[in-house]
Amino acid sequence: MIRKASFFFSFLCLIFFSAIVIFLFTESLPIWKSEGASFFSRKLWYYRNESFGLLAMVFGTVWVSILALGIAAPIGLGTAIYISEYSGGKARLFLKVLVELLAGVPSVVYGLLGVLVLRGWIRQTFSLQSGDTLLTAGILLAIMILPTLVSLSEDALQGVPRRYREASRAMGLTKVQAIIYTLLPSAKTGLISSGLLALGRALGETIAVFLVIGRADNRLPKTLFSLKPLVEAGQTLTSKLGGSEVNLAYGDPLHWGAICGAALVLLSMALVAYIIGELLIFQAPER
Amino acid sequence: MNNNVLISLRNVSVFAKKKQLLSPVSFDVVPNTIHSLMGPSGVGKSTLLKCINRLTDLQPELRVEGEIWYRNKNILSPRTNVENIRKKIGMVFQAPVIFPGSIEKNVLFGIKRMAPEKKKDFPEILEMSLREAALWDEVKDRLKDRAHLLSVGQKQRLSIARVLALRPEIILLDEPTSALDPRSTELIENLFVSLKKAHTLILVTHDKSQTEGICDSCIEFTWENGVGKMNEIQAACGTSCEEPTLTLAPKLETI
Amino acid sequence: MFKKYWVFSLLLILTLLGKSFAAEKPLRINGSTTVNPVVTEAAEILSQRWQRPIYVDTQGGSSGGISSIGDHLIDIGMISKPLSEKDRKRYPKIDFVVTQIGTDALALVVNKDVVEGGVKALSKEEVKAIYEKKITNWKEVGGKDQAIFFYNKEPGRGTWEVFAKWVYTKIKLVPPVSHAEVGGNEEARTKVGTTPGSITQLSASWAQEGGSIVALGIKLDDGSVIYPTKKNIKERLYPLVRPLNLITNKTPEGINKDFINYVLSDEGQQLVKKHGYMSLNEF
Amino acid sequence: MLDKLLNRLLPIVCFVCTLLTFLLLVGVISYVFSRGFSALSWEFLSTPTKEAGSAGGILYQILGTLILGFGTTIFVSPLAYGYALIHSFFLKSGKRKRLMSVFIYSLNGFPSIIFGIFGFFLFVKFLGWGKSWLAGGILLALVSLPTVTVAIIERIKEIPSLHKEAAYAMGFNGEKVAWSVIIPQSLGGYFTGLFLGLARAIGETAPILFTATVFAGATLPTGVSQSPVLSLPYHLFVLAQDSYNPQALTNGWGAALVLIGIVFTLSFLALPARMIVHQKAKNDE
Repeated sequence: MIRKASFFFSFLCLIFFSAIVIFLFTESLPIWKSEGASFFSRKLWYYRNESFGLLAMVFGTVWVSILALGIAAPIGLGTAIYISEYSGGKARLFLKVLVELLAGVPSVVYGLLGVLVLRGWIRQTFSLQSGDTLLTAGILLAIMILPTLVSLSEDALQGVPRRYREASRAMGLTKVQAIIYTLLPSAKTGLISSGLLALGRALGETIAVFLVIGRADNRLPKTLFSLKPLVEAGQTLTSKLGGSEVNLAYGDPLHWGAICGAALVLLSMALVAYIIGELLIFQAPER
Repeated sequence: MNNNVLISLRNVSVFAKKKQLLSPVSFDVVPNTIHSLMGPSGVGKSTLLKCINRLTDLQPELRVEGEIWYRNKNILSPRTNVENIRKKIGMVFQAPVIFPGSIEKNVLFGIKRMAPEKKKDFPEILEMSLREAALWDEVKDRLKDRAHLLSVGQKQRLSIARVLALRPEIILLDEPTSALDPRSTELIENLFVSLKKAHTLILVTHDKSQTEGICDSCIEFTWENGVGKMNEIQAACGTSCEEPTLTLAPKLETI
Repeated sequence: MFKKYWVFSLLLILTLLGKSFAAEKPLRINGSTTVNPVVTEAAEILSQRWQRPIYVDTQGGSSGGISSIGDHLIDIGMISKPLSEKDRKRYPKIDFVVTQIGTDALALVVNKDVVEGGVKALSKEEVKAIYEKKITNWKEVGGKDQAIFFYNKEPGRGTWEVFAKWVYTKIKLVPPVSHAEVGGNEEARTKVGTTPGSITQLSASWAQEGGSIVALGIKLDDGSVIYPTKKNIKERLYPLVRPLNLITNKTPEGINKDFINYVLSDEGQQLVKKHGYMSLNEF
Repeated sequence: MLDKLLNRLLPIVCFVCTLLTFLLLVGVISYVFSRGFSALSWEFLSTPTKEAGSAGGILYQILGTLILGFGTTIFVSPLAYGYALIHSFFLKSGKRKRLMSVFIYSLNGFPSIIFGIFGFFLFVKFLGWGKSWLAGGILLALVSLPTVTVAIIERIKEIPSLHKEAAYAMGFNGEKVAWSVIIPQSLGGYFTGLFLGLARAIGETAPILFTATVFAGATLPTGVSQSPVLSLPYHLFVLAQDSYNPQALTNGWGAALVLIGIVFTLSFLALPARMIVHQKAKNDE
């Protein structure tokens, strides 16, 4: 009985999630048929003219996520090193639990803070006209993924057996040398993986980004490495999908197909980051 | 102090917070010998070993009292430069410790950081250390390979080679063969005997036959009221010990 | 094969679940955030009075209201624009019935520093040039040297459509532009209020409340300037006026009719006034 | 030379990072607290919203959030337990087990808005439920599924094989062993996972945005279809865009504080188990 029930329910899990992927794929067929690969390369998204191009949104998504990770990763690594190597016993436990608690703050709360606090701060600090920028979204996301990043990186450092530290100290290396030359290389896979998992979360975050990014369509820089778009409004895949166009699009096959296509692209991006991250954990070197 | 003594422990005792782990221990170690510490697990042998190169510093809950004299310096004094001491007193652990990277990188791991000025000698040091650790013939053609691919016995000898690369005077060995098969154990025991010519070895072991086979003197630890205690030095057959098994065995039996 | 059968039965179960446990028929309303405050308050009063649930939501703005009516998901839609032929064509099976409950003036609203810089009104041509980014600095329209930041109402908002029809006469003719977008009215107000040199399309009644944003006047062709004051709206001098509508499928009956009648009653019209819009007898 | 510099710098840098992290995060909490605390009162918690958030309390938002949590629990429990039992008990082949591991872990990588779009299509439009608390519960169950499942799997792994062997030795079959050994001994993992999963699910806005909640008017659901609820995250999301006076915003911060309170309470419930895990990680070295 319970065996059969268990099989039933785990099949249900598989069905639900494969249904999501199948749904996104079949519903987005119209856009693949009409646009094909140019869905990715077309610069203009303007549904009133039935022009659907993802380039600007993918650009925004990539920039925002890289910013978030670029800001959060060094701070998170430093914090993880401190918790793991410089704080002992009760202090470590306390910090660790605090971090996990803070990881649970809902994203809509960060969104609210972003709208009312961070936007103004960004505007003044960078003397911009408006605080709705990719940078704002990036910083907000960085704060949001920081607890996850710290917690996972600390796990990775903690996973390095003590004899590694002892062996390098026994050779006369200082604590810092042991951290840099032994601990970090030994925990490398775990650290990269925690970065990728955090990246996956950043790619998929919707609500907080939605509220501060400005949601300006079709913003692309003139040259690829121009930094100017960072301090301007933009659009990510998630902010498009959380917006009013979802309601508008339903019923118009092409528009709805474009929305589902954007969702499919977002899902693939997040899953790639996530699955590589998970595989790295599974294949951590034997110790 | 006797000129022939390299390291001298004077009333060394270990506490964890308030609780005493080890009653005061005193003994001398003569150069170019293998000195073994034996006794039941948990009695504090490994901790005592770690006291000698101050690795106990890594566990803040431990407190060490007493004196350990080495070349007219008290190792336990707070003024001692720990890094220099550790360079001179190497340590090998129970399970082999292999850092990520190639065999070559592993051997040069310590010397690269402790004596970077000797860079031009690195190839020579690499070969010498591996030869000394009896590993050279097995790995000389694949020095750039990942060290993780070696067998456990080879890994342990690689760990020893890494310590040897720093040219230590003393090598502390914390149950170095307990994770190995008999064949590798024999290989490494032979290695220790040959290392005796240039180094002094202090060995923690559970294996009585190992002590009898290769050691020059032995200290046994026992429990007394839940605290580790050192018995008297049981055997010191000295450097002239040609057939240690024969001379040591009866004395150990009397314990 | 096996899997397919499962998926099918699962869907069947879920459908039946929905059909057999449908809630007692509530009144469902969705649409424009401009109309929302009036309707939400009316709904609070009536759901107390009638002891039955009335759901109010603002998903997707006016277009959300129309499409939800089109998909039979709601009973009453709130829209802050006239219902267009295109809207009707999109849902040929639906018999849209429109009931006007009030009138609102749409204004171009700016951060107060723009007005302090000397810009008090804009002509249609200037607005068009700003929207198309041909004019990007306030000094080009008589203000101080300050960049213009345009917050565009997001797609589907009634406010945007009324604005687009006024400037371009047909929505088809609006060129694609890349402005930062805002959704609800409060979001528009907060963001314009905190962004110097910014401008957006917003219901004039929302502009009059706060101090940090100001509604601009409109320069007419003859050179005169008209501000969105109650008087100007009443005398039909201000051009950007739009109806606030409730829409239903077919002529409202039963509870739908009761609800709409309440909003049309004196009590309901007071709510329209309370939120700064023009009641029916005022306009 | 570089090493010498690093010796001095690294501890300081790490400490500064830690300080920054905790200042930022504690700052976030205390900011919400300072803005929202004045709104909190028994009346705020126990009366329905009036005038679209500007007056009254958030009773039905709280109840709606709890109802969504309830729906999540109902759906996630059998799914997660079934999956965990198959993965760690009934299945013997290593390859399929690995595949199942990769699958359940990668579910964590699903952006939550994807659930929202899928739910909008399946429940709202295709099945014609309209907005429904049940749809929200199912979608949030999918959000929390990996957390709960992994927690159960981890706990099953820790059950000593002796216990299983002893049960088999008494002549039990797999079913009976599952009932008598595996499930009772993994309940702790289930509850830990459930609390953590709920803490995550309840704070989500994106999945319920199009599928389960409305802004005003809903009370307690009386059925499945056409039965939306109010919820704290959506209330906040709308107020962040549409609150039309300062009092509504203060009430919004109050709602944010209540939401954080609920989430933290759930995390606290999972705390003892997490502490043990962390302590173990330290001892295992």
